[in-house]
Amino acid sequence: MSEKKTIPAPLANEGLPPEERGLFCDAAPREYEPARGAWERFLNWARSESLWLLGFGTGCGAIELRPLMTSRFDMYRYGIQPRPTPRQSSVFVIGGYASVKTLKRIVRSYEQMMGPKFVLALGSCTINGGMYWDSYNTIKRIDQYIPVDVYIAGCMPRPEALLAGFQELKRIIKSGGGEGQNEYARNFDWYKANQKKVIKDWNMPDYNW
Amino acid sequence: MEPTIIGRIGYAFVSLFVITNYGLLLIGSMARISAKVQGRVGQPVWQPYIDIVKSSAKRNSIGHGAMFYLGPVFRLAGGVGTYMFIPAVFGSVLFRNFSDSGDLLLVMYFIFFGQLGMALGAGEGGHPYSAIGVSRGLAQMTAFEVPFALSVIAVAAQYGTLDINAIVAAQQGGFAHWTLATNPLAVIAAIVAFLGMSGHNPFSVVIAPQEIPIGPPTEYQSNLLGMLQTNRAIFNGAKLVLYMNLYFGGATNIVAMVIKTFLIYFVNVFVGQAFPRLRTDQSIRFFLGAPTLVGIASVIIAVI
Amino acid sequence: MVNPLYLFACSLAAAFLLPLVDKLGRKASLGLAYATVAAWGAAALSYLWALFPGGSPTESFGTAGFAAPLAIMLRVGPEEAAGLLAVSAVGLLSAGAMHRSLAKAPIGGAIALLMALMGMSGIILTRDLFNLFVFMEISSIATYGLIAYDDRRAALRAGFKYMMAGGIASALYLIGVIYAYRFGGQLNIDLAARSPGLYGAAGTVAAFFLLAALLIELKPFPANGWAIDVYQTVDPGLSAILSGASATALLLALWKIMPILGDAQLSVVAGSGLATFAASNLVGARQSNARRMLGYSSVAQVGLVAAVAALTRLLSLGDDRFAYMVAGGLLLNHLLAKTGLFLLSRALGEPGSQAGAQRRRERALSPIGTAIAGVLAVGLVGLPPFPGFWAKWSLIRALAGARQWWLIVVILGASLVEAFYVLRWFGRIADMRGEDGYAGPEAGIAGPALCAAALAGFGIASGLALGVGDPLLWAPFAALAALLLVDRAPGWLKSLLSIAAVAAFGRLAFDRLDGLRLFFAVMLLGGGAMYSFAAMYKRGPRRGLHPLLSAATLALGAILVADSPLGFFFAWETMTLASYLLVLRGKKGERAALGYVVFGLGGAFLLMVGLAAIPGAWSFRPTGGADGWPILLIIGGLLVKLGALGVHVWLPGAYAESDDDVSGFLSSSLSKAGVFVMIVALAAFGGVVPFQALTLRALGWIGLATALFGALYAIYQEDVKKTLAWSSMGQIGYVILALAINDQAGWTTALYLALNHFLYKSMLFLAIAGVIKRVGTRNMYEMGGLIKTMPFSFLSVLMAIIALSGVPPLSGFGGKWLLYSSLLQKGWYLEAAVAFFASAVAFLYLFRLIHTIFLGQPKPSQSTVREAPLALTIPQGFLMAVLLAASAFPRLMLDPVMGVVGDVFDPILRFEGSTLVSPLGYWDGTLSMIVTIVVFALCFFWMLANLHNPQPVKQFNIVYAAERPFKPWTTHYAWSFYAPYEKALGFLTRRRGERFWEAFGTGVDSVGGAIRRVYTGNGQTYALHVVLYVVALYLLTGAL
Amino acid sequence: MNELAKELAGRYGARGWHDIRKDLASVEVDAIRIRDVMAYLRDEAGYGHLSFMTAIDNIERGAFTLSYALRDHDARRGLIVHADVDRAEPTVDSIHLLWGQAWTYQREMREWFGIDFPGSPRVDEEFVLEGWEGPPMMRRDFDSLAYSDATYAERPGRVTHDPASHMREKLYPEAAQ
Amino acid sequence: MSVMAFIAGINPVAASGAVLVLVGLWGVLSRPNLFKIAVAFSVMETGVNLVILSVGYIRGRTAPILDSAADARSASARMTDPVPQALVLTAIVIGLAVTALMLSYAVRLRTGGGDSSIESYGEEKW
Repeated sequence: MSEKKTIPAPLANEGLPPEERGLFCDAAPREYEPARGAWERFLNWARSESLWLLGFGTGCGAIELRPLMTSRFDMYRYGIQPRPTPRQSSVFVIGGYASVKTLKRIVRSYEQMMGPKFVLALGSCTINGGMYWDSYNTIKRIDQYIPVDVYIAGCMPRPEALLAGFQELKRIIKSGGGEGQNEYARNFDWYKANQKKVIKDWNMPDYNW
Repeated sequence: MEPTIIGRIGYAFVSLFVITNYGLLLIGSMARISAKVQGRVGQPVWQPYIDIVKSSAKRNSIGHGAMFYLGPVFRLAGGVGTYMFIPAVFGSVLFRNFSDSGDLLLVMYFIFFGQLGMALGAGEGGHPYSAIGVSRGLAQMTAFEVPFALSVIAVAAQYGTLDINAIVAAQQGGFAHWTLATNPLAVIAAIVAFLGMSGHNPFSVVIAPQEIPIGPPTEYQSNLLGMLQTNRAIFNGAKLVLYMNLYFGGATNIVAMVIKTFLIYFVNVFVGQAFPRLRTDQSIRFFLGAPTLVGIASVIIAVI
Repeated sequence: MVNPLYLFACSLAAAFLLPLVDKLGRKASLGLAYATVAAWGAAALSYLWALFPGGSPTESFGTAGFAAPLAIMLRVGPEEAAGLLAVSAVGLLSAGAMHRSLAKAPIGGAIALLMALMGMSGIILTRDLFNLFVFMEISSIATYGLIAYDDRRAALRAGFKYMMAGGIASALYLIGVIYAYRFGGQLNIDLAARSPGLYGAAGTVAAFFLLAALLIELKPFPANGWAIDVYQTVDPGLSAILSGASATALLLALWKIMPILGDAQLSVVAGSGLATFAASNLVGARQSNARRMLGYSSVAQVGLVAAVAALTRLLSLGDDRFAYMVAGGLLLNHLLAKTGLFLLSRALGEPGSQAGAQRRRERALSPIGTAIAGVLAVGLVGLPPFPGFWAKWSLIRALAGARQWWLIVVILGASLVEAFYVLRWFGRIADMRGEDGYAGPEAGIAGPALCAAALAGFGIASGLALGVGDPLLWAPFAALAALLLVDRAPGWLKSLLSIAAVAAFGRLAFDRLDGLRLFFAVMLLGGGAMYSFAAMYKRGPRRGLHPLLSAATLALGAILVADSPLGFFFAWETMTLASYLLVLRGKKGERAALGYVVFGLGGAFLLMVGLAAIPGAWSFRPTGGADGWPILLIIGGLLVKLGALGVHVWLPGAYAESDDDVSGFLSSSLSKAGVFVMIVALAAFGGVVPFQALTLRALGWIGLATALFGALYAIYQEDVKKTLAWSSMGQIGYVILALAINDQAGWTTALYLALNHFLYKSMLFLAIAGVIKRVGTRNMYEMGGLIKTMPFSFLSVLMAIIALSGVPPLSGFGGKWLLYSSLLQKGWYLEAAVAFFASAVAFLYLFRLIHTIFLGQPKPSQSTVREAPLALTIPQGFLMAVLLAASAFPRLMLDPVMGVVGDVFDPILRFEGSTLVSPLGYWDGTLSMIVTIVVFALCFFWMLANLHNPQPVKQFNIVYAAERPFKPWTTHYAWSFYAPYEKALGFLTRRRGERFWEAFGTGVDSVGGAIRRVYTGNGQTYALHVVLYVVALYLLTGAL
Repeated sequence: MNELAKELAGRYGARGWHDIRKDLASVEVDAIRIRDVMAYLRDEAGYGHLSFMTAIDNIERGAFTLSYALRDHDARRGLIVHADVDRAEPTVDSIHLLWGQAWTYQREMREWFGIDFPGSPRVDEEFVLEGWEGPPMMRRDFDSLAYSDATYAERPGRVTHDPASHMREKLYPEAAQ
Repeated sequence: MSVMAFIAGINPVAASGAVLVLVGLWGVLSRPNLFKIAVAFSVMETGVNLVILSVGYIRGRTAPILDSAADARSASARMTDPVPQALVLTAIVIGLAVTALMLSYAVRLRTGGGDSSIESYGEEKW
């Protein structure tokens, strides 16, 4: 349970036409204080053992999630299962290259997830652009736009690599390091500026609740 | 010995605690059984517990309005209430719950309490998929209620009572007295209806995860989702206990209850693993076809 | 008594003087003419004065002081005096209406008018066959002159046809006269009637010729095309004279010669009259030209009067008093209504001659004009309190006494058709009125107004004469009149007055209400008062609403206190009338109101026949030994009123198209009247119903089908009021089902359901009225998300739908529990299953209702709507409190119910403490309420305790497949909400009922269409019709 | 075939008839007459189906070459019509009235090459890009790498190898030296 | 009764009246011309009048005029029945009026620019 902090000023939502501003929440994201001690460790354990990932294949890497879900690699045994809506998911697997168009959806979905939330970036493209290093519409590193907890290199990485990535993520969460949500809120202006630099037709609120 | 009112409340809590844990474990074990069918190892049996803890431990949440928050409350209260109106173990004071509030009809209608509240809460979420899911769910509900109602009527006609305790009492004395043995058609109709009621395949179009992201609760998250998950355990338990009482001779002790309900649920999961999903109109037509005829036949058998 | 010869002399003198006086100015000459007509009227009044109170015998006057056979005798009896009064009154009114034209035309017009009226008076007075001919010719010739007086081309065309028919008729009559003289040896009717010569074969033929000529003059079907053309084309004033005065005179002439007619001839008169009544009404239904339509209606009414007069003699239905009462009542009704309507049709503008083309040319009437048209039209179709109503009741009762069922069928069937087209016409007039327009009354409205007033006056008098003197039965009309007087007052004042009226009625009626009636009084009168209060929610005087609402409410009360069959039926029809007008008041109520009233009347006719067929019916104590089958008619009539499946087609329209608060009144209060009568009827006759078990089971299935299909229809509606309307139908279906169970449990269920339906349907309608007022649309998909702006209405709807769907712990579950318990107890297993299905289907539309209106995406345009007005929320709050109390303590509601039912049946259900016990199960409303509340509270606190950093978000903050929504109206899932359901089960609800009735209507319509092909418009064809008619008549007379 | 070639040449000044295969040929026409040619081919010559249309940036010639692929399903033959349009002022008549689907291709070419088709429905709307503000990116004078470097943040430390030399170096280090 | 006797039994006046009535009726029904219809009605009336007269006529008696041929006392035995004759007078007058009106209608219809055939005045129908 976190204490209530001072509430940040509402967002301007300048990307929206005035008549639409009333339709979207304009609250800014806040940092949420973690609980303390053993209780937080227990909760972190629970979070790490119940990783619900957003079933949103943002790129070609999403193809690797299928063998992972099914009998060959069976991620369920690690408490990982897909959820169809960001509201209920806690892990966002960025499935490889992200074009500007996709990035917009990634940001929106990420912001719609409830915290604590974790991002697992899959494939070289998310790290440094990979084979799309000179593309006119593919971003080269995802961590400029949303906080990333674990990268998995490769083009494609094998499902085993993904499993290893999940194990690493679990370790990070258990150690209390999975604070991407708070990082995002803390550096919100920076992230937002980066996002707006590449997403030219910003027609959504500044934070998608 | 008639317990005091305080005692009854205490018993009710114990009973509720038992059914909650049992329901959660049941869900966990069924998920594992499904995994085995698919050639997987499957999640741990206690995974539902972790999920609920995780959901409840989310650090923030969003709300669309008062009714949105009340939806899960209605849902959980509906589940708990339904259970409270059913005697879980025959002859046991501990598991008698508050079944003296009303008979079978009360239970059958109280099932709607949670569904209605949930539908309203989901509606206030403002998400069209919620409404689509509710629309499908209600439409399907009207259909599977027909064989269920027929089979309940057959039971009531057969035993001449609507009192659940009396129905269970009438089935005591061995397998031959169970409704399963005396009126198997009623049981068939009821079990088919149960498939629809529990929303497993082939009647899972309500939540259709890939199409309308899990339907009604699509906007629910955090502890609201946790409540829904808890309810799923309790509500399932309540329905299973009801079925056990009506068709499988009830239970005179907790072990019998566990075995019987496990088997009833197992049938359900078994079918779910074997069939693909039907469209809403297909499932409506299905329920109003053969199962309804079987139900009518069961009523005729009961009357004769 | 004044010797009528002086009057003839007076008329003739005036006619001769008119050209001279005209030199003094048209005013003087017309004044003289009017004065002469008035003198006839005054003389007629003096005759009546002399005849009636003292009962002085009929007086005869011979010409030149001789007596028959040496002189022509003029007789003044009651019917003659009344006829003279009618002729002169109609003459004066018409002359008033024609005044402007008369002033412009040559003076010959006035002379012709004078002579026509004198001729008609002569027809009435004379007892001499040949003299009758002379007077007939005088009036005909004068009428021919009058037709042409204001130089209408169309009238000339029609007049020529009229002359041709008239010429043939007069030739026939002359031949008849001469042979009657030859064989009877007398020209005086009274003497001839005693002469044996007239009863031989040849004498019969002579009488036949006389009869044929008179009948032709009475415009029988199909030999009446000429007359209808005349009605259509001439000055409306003249149409009034022809339709009113001339028909009266000729009917009296027919009445006069009846003594010389044999049974076969009387049968022919009756048959021809009935055929005319039926056929003309069928053809009339096809008309869109108002005057032609009125012409058909005139012809039909005259046919009916002739038939009744003949039947009275033929079947010995009653003495002369009966004939005066029924035939006279019908004639009076026709005379006044038709005169008024013809005169009023002038105010509607000149229609073109071709049907259909004139509709646009009709002008809207002022409110007063509309009201008068309403009185006249309603009077014409025989609704209370007008003379036609009483006459029809007496007639049907007598016919039922004589067991003439086919005649009843024909008369009532044709009456229904007539009601259909007359009210369709009135509905169109009413629909043209401006919303609260304060246009002054039209010129020349005085005549129709006088007719309307006379109609009302005679109606009241007839009612009193038939022994309906209970002031409470007349209270609806008193309230209607009183509130109409203050119709311009502000709405709140009228609301308070209405409530006061209801309260006063309740106080006066209280002593006469036993348990059952008291129970229904709460719903009917209390509901009426509540809706009167709610009527304040719209500003402005809402003209016409309060008078009608309070009249309807009091009529419902009158149904409860009526203690005779006629009193009851009077109250019942009063309710039909008031509620019809209420529906018609709705913005687009024209069509719906028409359907409502036609089905309402149809049901009422069934009810009437049923009541008439059971002697001493309304004592409603179980009677032994009576014929059972009329009870089926009563049940059938009530089923129509209750909107049972098959005869429900009026229901959705009526409930949906009336004003929003009126809909609530209709659905929650008014429909209970049918339930009440059903209960009373079943209580009295449940034991003597033929095939009791089968009938009740069938009734149960009808109720069940109503419940199921009402619900099925409701789920596909986009219009919120249509949804509620179908829902009402379904809920009433449950009540019918429960009543059919026919034991203590079933009736307890029925009453409990009825009361509950009253509660939650009132809440729904009131809440929806507020919503519609605020958002300005009835389409649910155009609403959405109103929970934020109208939370109270949401709460009200929420509680109502929980109650309606029967979800515990609210009181609706009690109804479900009772229903299934009693069904299973009775052994109606399949019924229970279907009922369960129906109640599950009800969930669908209820959720749709609340979701699409209050949940989902709000429309930006509706983001600033306010909560419903206090006039609506206060009653809702009250109802909510009642609902909650009744839910927590079911005994509050069930004890009185079971008390009422306990008088009739042995107990099946009983209370043990707070537990209701049936032979099958038990239900403890209080305990289940407590458990639910505790569990809910615990869950609620659990939710609150676990809530982490909740962030309230806005409507577009939804997960939208990684996209964002753009339009609230496309993001709101509302349109065609149950598309899959329709795909699966839509075939069940393809409006078969509507299609059946449409086909039925089309069939009737095409019969009318086929019949009217007879009227080719060619004068020679018409003449041929006349000839063929006579031939057919002759053959028929011979055959009989 | 040759009849059609002659006909086209005579009527519309078409040139460069080239039989690619037995059932496929190509021909060049002036862009200004493209709509007439297409109408003729559709209505008179039997080429009822527009399979696709695309453009090629022939920067050397200073022209975009539009290619319309037509198909005559009855005679089982195809025809590709080429038309050069001035690169400096690329405007071509729209043929969406001849083939309804053409407006989609034209919208695509409008976005990617900047070729205008006046009157074509929704031709100025975004096609695959969202909020694109740069020059039409399929023009050969558009420098994708420069644009990418200027727009998207880069992770330092990235090394790029020529795959051929890199693999040679890895597999045959001695030969590489 | 032989045919001859039947024929002899027919009152020739009444028979000719009947014939005239039928002729008139035929004219009314079959001649579309307005004026001819009026004439046909006249014929019909004449026939009716003859029929009336035939009823009053008694073979071998004098006209019902009190003069030398018949005095007041023997009148009822020697005179024909005067009543039908009186009636006929009235009927003739009335017939005259009707004929006059009919003709005036026909004239007004014609002068209004209409046809003289009745078939063209069928605008009001159905």
